Amino acid sequence: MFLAGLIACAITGILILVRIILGKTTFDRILAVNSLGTVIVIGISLHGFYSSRPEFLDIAIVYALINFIGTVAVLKLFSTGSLGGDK
Amino acid sequence: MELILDIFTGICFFIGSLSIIIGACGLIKLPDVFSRIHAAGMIDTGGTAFFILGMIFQTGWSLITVKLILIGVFIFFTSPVTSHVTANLARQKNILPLGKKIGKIL
Amino acid sequence: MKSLILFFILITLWLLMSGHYSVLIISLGIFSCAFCVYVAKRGKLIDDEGLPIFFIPRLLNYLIWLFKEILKSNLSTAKVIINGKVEPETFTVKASQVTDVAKVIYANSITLTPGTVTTKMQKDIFEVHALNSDFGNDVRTNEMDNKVTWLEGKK
Amino acid sequence: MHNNPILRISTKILFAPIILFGLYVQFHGDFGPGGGFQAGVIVASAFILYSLVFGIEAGKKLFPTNVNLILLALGGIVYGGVGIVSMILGDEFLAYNILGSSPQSGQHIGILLVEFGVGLTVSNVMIALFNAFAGYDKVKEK
Repeated sequence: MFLAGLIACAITGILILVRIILGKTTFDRILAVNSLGTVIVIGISLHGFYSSRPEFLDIAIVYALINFIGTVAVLKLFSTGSLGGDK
Repeated sequence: MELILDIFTGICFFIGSLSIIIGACGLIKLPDVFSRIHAAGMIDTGGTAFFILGMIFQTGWSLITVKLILIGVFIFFTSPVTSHVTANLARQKNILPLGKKIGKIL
Repeated sequence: MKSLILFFILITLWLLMSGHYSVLIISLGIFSCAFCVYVAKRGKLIDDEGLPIFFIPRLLNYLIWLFKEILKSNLSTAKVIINGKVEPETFTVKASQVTDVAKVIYANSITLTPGTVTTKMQKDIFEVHALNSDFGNDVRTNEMDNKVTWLEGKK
Repeated sequence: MHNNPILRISTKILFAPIILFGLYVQFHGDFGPGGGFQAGVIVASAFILYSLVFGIEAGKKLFPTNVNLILLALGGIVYGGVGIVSMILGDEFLAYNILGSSPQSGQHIGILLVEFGVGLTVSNVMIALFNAFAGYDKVKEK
């Protein structure tokens, strides 16, 4: 059952990678990378249950956190040209 | 009892898998950034909610459940923020959405 | 006063996450929570925006309604993606909330239901992008707006 | 980016819980996956989020650069200090057994202190790196 969920996550990941490669604008790519991050968070928690080590959930929370902050940072860098400005 | 919980988990995982795969298809298929945000929102809400619900059925009431709920709350809290910021900055770069505009646009 | 409330929220979070209730770990937890409150106070983050507690009594009711909406619109979005018939539209709506926090909750609720996204905010006017006219009508009927105003409870 | 109310209010709400989660990972390093390195990165990420949203000047006001550099060095000193204390007490470098009354409690105290030093250094190095990169274009303008 957990294996089936993991396979679904893998298929989704491959489909999202297609969008990252096709791209067109940078916003498309950032959006797709953010979705890929969410899928990986689900995948990490499922893998923790699959190998019966639910401590992996800590890592999933950390991944979700870094995913959020990374997306905000990349968006800011791309739109204003600097990380430190207060615009 | 175990069997019933397993069946519930299976149903939740099935709906969740369907939801994330349709969301990913939407990411490929839909025409522009603003439409694709809806598909990404489907992955973030439908997919995560059902997968986490399924895992909660497996653990029962324990401290692991708290962490699962924390992941869910965190994703539900940050997903609209990133979606909005992406859309907002795309609008600031003067990318206009496809389709019709009703009334005056900001 | 607000710092004390934040401290109690954080210590509850710590006890729920930890699962090890020895004296050493709990005292480290109290130290950690005090450090968090100190840093948050230094950064001027503890105010009505950083700790919005005034709507917690009505939150559960609203969340149940919101989840129902999310499920419904997930289903409709899936249908639209499978059919492939997208007629996107952009329009503006007016938010009737008083505080910034309630406006943010309204904008986030619009974004959280797939099919509608808030693309710009200018004071109390939101620009919304919808996947087709059904989703657009859902926002234009102002049902969600009224719910959030009720959640805010200042009118 | 603090003109955008959505980003500003989410940062204000998330800031304290992120730091608390970082410290939780720090002090539960010996029960699950975690420890000094990850905890340092999480704590630093909270400060980085603050600097991203409110601007780097506000970030430096919240966490001054001189305090940052002192704590950066202090982490290394704590790490080395634990080793040297165990050498003074008559054992090898970083042998924790001698620190407590029994070998087990000694190891517990030793691991906790060493991890604390690692976490302190990693978080401060992260913040210093971010400040260096984010302040780069301002230096060039002058």
